[in-house]
Amino acid sequence: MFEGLPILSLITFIPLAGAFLLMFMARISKEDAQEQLAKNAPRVALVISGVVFLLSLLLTLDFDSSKAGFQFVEDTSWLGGGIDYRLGVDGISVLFVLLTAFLTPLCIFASETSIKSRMLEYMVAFLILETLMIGTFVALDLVLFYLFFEAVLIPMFIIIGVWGGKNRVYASYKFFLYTLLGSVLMLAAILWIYNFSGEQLGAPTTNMETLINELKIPGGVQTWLWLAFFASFAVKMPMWPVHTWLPDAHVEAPTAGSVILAGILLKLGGYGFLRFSLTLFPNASLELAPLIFWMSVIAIIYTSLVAYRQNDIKKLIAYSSVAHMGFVTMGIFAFNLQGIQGGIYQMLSHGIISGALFFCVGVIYDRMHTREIAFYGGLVKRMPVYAAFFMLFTMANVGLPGTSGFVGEILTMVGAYQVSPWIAAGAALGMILSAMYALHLYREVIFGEQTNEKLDDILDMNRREVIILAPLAIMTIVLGVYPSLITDITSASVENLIANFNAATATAGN
Amino acid sequence: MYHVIVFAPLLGAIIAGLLGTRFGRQFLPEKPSMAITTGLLFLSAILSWVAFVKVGIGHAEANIKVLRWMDVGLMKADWAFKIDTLTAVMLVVVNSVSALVHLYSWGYMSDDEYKPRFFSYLSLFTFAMLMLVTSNNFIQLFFGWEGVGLASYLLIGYYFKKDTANAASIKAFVTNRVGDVGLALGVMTIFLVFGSVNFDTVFNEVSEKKDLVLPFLGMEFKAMELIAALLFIGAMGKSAQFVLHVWLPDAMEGPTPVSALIHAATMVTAGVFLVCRASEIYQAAPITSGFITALGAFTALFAATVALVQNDIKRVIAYSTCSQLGYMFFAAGVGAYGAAMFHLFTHAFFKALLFLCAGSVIHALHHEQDMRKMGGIRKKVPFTYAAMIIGTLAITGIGIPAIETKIGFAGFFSKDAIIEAAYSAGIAGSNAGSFAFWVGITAALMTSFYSWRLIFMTFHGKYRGDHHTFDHAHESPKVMLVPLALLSIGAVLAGAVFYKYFMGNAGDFWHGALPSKYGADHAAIAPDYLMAAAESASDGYDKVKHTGPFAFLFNTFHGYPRWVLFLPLLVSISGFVIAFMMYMRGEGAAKHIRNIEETGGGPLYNFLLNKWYIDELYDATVVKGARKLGDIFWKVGDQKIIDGLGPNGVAAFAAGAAKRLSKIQSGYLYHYAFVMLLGVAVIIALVFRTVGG
Amino acid sequence: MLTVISFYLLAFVAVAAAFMVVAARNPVHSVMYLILTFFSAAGLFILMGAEFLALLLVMVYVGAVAVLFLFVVMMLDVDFVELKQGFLSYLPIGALVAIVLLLEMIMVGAAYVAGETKTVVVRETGLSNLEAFGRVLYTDYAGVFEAAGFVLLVAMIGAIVLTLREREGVRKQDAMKQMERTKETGMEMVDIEPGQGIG
Amino acid sequence: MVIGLSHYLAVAAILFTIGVFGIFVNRKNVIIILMCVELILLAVNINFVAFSTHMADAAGNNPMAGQVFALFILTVAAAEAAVGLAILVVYFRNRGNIAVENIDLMKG
Amino acid sequence: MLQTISLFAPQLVLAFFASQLLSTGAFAKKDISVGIRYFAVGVLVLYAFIGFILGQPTGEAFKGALIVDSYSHYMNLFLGLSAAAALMFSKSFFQTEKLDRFEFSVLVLYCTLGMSIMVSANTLLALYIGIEMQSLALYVMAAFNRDSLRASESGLKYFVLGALSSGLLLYGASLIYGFTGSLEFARIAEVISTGGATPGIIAGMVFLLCGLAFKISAAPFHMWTPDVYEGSPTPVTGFFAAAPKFAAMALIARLLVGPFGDITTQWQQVIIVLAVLSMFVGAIGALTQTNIKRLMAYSSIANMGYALVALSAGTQAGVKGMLIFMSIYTITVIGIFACILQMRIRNGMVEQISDLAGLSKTNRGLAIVLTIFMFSVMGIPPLLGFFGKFFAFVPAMEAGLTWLVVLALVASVIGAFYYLRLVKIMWGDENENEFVEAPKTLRGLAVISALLVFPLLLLPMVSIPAQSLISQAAASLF
Repeated sequence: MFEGLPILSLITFIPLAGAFLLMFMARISKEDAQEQLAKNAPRVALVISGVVFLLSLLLTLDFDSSKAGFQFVEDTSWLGGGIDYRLGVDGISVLFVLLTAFLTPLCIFASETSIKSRMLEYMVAFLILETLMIGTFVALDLVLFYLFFEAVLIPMFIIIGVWGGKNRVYASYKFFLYTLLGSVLMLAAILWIYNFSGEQLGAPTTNMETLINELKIPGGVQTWLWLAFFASFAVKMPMWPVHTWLPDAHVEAPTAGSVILAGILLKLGGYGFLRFSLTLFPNASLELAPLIFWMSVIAIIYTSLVAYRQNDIKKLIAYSSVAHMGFVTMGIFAFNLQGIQGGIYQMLSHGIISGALFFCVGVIYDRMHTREIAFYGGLVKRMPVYAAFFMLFTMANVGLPGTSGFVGEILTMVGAYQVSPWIAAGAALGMILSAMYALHLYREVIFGEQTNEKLDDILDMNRREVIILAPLAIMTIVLGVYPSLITDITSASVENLIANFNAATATAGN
Repeated sequence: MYHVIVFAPLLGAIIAGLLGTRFGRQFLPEKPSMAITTGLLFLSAILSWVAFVKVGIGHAEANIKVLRWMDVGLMKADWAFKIDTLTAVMLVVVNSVSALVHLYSWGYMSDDEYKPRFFSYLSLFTFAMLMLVTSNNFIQLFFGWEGVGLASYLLIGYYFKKDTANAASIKAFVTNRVGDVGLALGVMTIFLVFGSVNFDTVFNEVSEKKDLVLPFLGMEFKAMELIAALLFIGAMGKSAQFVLHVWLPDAMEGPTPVSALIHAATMVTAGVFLVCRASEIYQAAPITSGFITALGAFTALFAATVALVQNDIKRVIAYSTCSQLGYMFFAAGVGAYGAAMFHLFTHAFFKALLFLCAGSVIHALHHEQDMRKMGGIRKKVPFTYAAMIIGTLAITGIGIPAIETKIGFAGFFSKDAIIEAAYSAGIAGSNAGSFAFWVGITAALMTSFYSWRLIFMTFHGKYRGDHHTFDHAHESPKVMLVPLALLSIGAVLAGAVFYKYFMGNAGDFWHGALPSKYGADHAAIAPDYLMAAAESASDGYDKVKHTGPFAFLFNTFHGYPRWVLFLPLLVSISGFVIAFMMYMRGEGAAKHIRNIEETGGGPLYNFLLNKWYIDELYDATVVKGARKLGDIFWKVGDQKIIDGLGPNGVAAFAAGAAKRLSKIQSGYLYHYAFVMLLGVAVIIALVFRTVGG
Repeated sequence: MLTVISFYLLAFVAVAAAFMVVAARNPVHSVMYLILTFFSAAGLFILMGAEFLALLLVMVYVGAVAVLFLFVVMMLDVDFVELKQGFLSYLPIGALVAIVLLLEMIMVGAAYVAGETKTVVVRETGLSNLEAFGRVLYTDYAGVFEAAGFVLLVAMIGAIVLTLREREGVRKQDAMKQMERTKETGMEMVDIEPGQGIG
Repeated sequence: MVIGLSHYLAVAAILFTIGVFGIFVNRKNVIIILMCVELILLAVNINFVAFSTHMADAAGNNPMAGQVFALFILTVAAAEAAVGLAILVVYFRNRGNIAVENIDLMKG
Repeated sequence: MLQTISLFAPQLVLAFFASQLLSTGAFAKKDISVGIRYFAVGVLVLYAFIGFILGQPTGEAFKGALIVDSYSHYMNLFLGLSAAAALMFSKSFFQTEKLDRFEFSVLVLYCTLGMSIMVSANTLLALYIGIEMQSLALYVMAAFNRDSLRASESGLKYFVLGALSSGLLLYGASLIYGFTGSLEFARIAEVISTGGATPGIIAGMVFLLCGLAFKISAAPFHMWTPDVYEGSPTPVTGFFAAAPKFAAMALIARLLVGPFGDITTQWQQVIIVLAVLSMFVGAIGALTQTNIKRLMAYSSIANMGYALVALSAGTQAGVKGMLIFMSIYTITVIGIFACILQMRIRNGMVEQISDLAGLSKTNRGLAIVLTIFMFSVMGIPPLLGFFGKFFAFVPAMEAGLTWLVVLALVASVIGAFYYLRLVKIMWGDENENEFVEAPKTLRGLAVISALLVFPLLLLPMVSIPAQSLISQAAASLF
């Protein structure tokens, strides 16, 4: 469909171009037109991100899921010295592109009313963010990947720092520095690999395909490099015990920021594990998988228990995100089809579900400007529609079969079980705990007698909010009922990944 | 047809849920949504009976694929129906009871303001239950399993304003989840062992993998035992077996039709269904089966003891359910799957009947559930009274044993079949079997006692509550009475009519759905391994001939000593007598109530009243523990340790370093010069150290 | 022998005077000691056979730089500042670093001596020191010489920029103004009324 | 006993150290520091001259270069002194004294 | 003859026009500082490009005192342009502060002349003269606001410590001269490669490096930097931060790989010590700063550390990495100072970081531009600062200095904190000050360098020729 068209570049950079367009419009418009412009900015942004969504939908449809390799590859010389501009998608990344393109318009749409100041800048930040996120998923060059991966921090920092809540400064710093520290270690590893590729392959390169297929990194170094990459991805995921930035960031971020944070940014870590750790350092991955397992299980149980004790809605959901990401890492490092597919599935579904949950929080936050659980109660009477949506997503979060959350959880657990029953059992314990905290939240917020007088005039969801949540609800159920939509696309790539992994670990002889 | 059976309730749920509730601006008024759901359910129920006949008698099993579901490597699970007799039985039970409960709810919920929501939930539940029973693989079973959990959560918490209802609903869901985790792990183990989650594949390969040994949680297990045990944990959760039973009594917070549907007839029996469904595996897992027998028996006893002293009418019935489920499990545990299913079948009718009657009483008394405030209302609600008597007779198992013509109430046949199965298992050498047999007898005594106690406290004696309420007490409307009538018929006839089918006396009813090893008549026979043990044992039970006045009791009938056949009836009657003595004579119930109020009851009484303090125990350990642990992890782990040593600690350290550094940057020239020269001196020293000069 | 005595004498004076530059309380004395150091150093230069530089040192340093210092010291009228408390406590560590540095430098020199046996003196090439300078300064080092000129220019500009102040009300000579003066501008015919004076 | 290169180097080193020492122990006034700088430069000059006059007569060695360098150091030192004193004067005008201890307006 | 002249044409251009402008200014009747400034800018631009105009001649000038190669051409280009930029943004500041004097332009020209000698120096003597010419001009410029106590104090500090560092440098030069017998780089290299590294040479090298480390304000020779940055007039600080640093760094690179090319292992240690100290002192020291100029001082200390990391590899790639890093840093710093100079409220200049509060509301353009710079200097991709660091650290990695790279990266995370604070204050805090409209030149400069720092330079058509230019420059040293 897209012969000769740099479709990935288009998808990636259209939002950026849109951001520039907005800025340019702001620059040339007169003082009195600024307000009008700010009003229209979300609409412009919505159109742009909508176009991107359509394009990526077409991309996904046009994607040949029977092939394991990268498709729609673009390769242009860039910085020289083997560092080039390479884009491409395989079965794993194409879906993340789609997810990003899917969530962004919703976020933009949601922000139109919930953001009260500096609308234009907000939209610009969001569009830039979209470019960077998509770029991360389509980049096929290590440096290019790092570029996007890291650059995401900038708009996110600004989004949290400017439009965040009371404690936004602390949160944004913590978010930024935490993740930065993680990723600079990865940068060091990238530098090492770049250099090493020069030694081993004759010419240094950061072409991911070449590196994955040809580079053989010696065992001891693999471990170090793996740890360096791990530092970055673990923080992004976030895995216990480097998760503490997430609750703070979530609590302070504006609704759409939280959605993106939970929906996409956390996935960068998991994506990185799949893309790099397993392919570049298979032996180290195998060797250190137990570490990941235990960290995952601890994350699942620990953060679930912590979530149970939260009194801030967003914090609770944030902690639950950490727990759910534990399933992802656990699945990925099971190194089998079910585990990895499940990990991917869990990421995608969590993207939708947690995004939706944060939207849900946003709905009442916009009305009452508090996220205190104790403030609410008995909302179902005044907001039945809201209660229904919230119920659906809560249940999806709990991992009820029939929702997308279940598929990911069960697959990852099945995958992990084949490696270690202990781990699967620990994760299964998380299933119980997730029910505990999620239902606790639901009960406290939605059910019960409405005692707070301030809630007397709270309005049910308006049309805009329904429009935002409905697609998410539909996706939650569709993916829960027909997961092959996703697994068919990813299977070839994942099988290939596992085959390569097994080949690499088998030949290493240890 | 099966599509319709399964999806009609879903359709009803969606229509009522989306269009009928305020969620969708109420496009449909109340009545049409109720009518649609009920109508669809009746359609489903009728078709179920058709299917029952077709499959049970015509053996027209079917395997129908609906939609692809999970397909990841070997992990293939479709949305599909496996229709065999087992399923057909469940379809009948589920749909019939559900349809009647729908109908009943027209009356019971008449003054509720969210009726479409209620009906939607009911239908949703039915759908989930149907998915559970029709599943052809473990994953879909799990879907149904959790689906009914969700529906039950929604229904228990239906009165969302009531805090107790909310707490109960969460308790139900979470406790069920505990079981679900076991089930999930079991499914994973199955996948690990068999490389598949399809029933057919798995069950066909059981014999091959029988002796496989698996490491699990640091120990070695036989694969089949492990799978069986894990699956049973799931069953325990759903079927409220001891340890995981705590949710069931609390679940009575939900509206009474819900209790009838979910907590008596359908959902709670899912565990029994699972064990029967996986009977191939349980056959290969004797240790676990023994455990199931013992635990089932214990639950039967435990729940019965608690039921003895409860004052809430619904709670009594709830514990009774719990107890009856124990019966089913120990039947399944000794290998009498047919008997277990049979009891499940009959129990569905009379327990639903009892609940609906209780509902009728509650309805009549304006939502009064405390039996201490009832009494003597049999004249006000004669029809309900009659139905309840029928139910009680059914549950206590009244019938005439040891004759060829089948006469008796439903419970008589099924319960006796179970007790006999346990007996024969015990004879065959299973300790758990003999334990179950004696416990079963004891529990039967108690069952009879508390059932009649309920009747006497509710319908007889003097009214002890608010007289205003009593004056307004009235018989329920017809929509409620029709289900009562239909269920009463079931409670009377289900046993006698279907006995021969379920127990394998009329052709190959199960047709492979359950292990088909039945004796000539009456009750199941223990599994092969027990039989082998029994045959090798020297003193068979029928070798010694008894004489004397009661000799006839020790003669055999269809291979069982007659006393085994008579004992249940005997204890049942004894129970009635004791209850009558205590609650009908003289002041009866009123005296007891006063007595307890004055003395506070003895320690045993309180122990039982407080359900063996199991809830308190859980509260003190699990619930408080989780809270405490959560707090520790949060406040100490996250905030003090991770943040304190991590970001905040580093930030503080950096700030400290910065302060020190800025002190060095004093502004004085001589300090600056000094630092420079110090640098020179140090660097030279450093370089020369390595040069060696 | 004479060279040895002169060396030690000059070296001692140079070092002692240098020390006094630092130690003297009166800045004027410091300058004087500085001049003494320079003189002794010039003597050392002569001992080594670098007569031209010795002379230059005296002329440039003593004649120009030191005088400049003296001038500034006088101009600024610097007070005697008493040593403050912190000085003594600070001294040992300062001295320690200085001594370490000194040891390091001497170690380097010692290494040189160990490695080098033959030393020659330039004079033996037959050229006078001045001649030798003359041969290279404007040929080999012409470019650098030019650059040094610019350095001086920069210093001059700098000194002027920083210190020159054109104050109002100060009489000073303006050559251009003087030269541009004509009879017409320089002279004004005034008709003075008797007894009025020039008003 | 022959006075060799190392003697001169030692003198230079001592002068250098005194100069350095003078800079960081001097708390009196800035002008002393400037003088210390001159001492340092003098030490360097002695070094250069000593090296230049004691240089092995080998190919590639350039004995005159050291003296020429010293010459330029003299020149530049003069220029430096001029600029330094100019700055000092400016400072004095602003501050009213040149005590080293007082030059701490900016720190941290 | 023409060939020879073309070799030192850059220096010639500067010297000639500087003197011309000096005399023009001195004898002009009116204050013509504005005209002279523009003329000087023109001269600097001419100087920057003349090497390229003449077709990049290579060779030695002034009897081997100066060497002209691709490296010096590249450096001339950068020095000229950044000096021109600094001169441009001095205009509005000096005019509003009523300090405008033509001598400033002349001093900048001479200073640039000194720098051009530094980057072309081929003997220790030329090196010294170049450094002194540059330094003397800088001392004067630091104290240029002679009525300000701060300015004069900063000039004084700079001068005293600068003289001390000259002493160190000279002492090193004398040792090297004594132990190699020559001042010429080529000869020194020859002696070292044949005779090996004697303690004298090493000591000389260390002294020399210490003297030069002062010029790039590498720790522990950085002490002057914050005070001088704070006290000097802001445009002068901007000038300090850009061209002289780059020139000194280039000189160090030339020295290290030229004469000392054979004792890499020895100087590597020195450079590593300097690099590590600089990075951490810079990063940590900046944390508590409230004055934006002081902050930039610490930032420059840290950045010099990163540049030294590149150099520590001692390879051609290392020099290339240093050049890329310093080029990008120079662009960034010019932009940042153009922004700082725009911080002008009704009462005059402000320098406190807190004065930036709410800048994004009052002056969105400035805020965006400054934000871009901050993230760039933090080293966050896709901004150019990241690539500076990337190319600076690759060679160190190649040389097996993995731990150094990791330290550098950690330091850059610490450093990120205070840049973030700036961003936060601009975007997050409530505004207190109304900034007055900045002059066009400043805005233009800021925007141009922001655009450069923005990944504009990453486009293949820019990055590849630029890289080849830099590679060529780096290669010419070897």
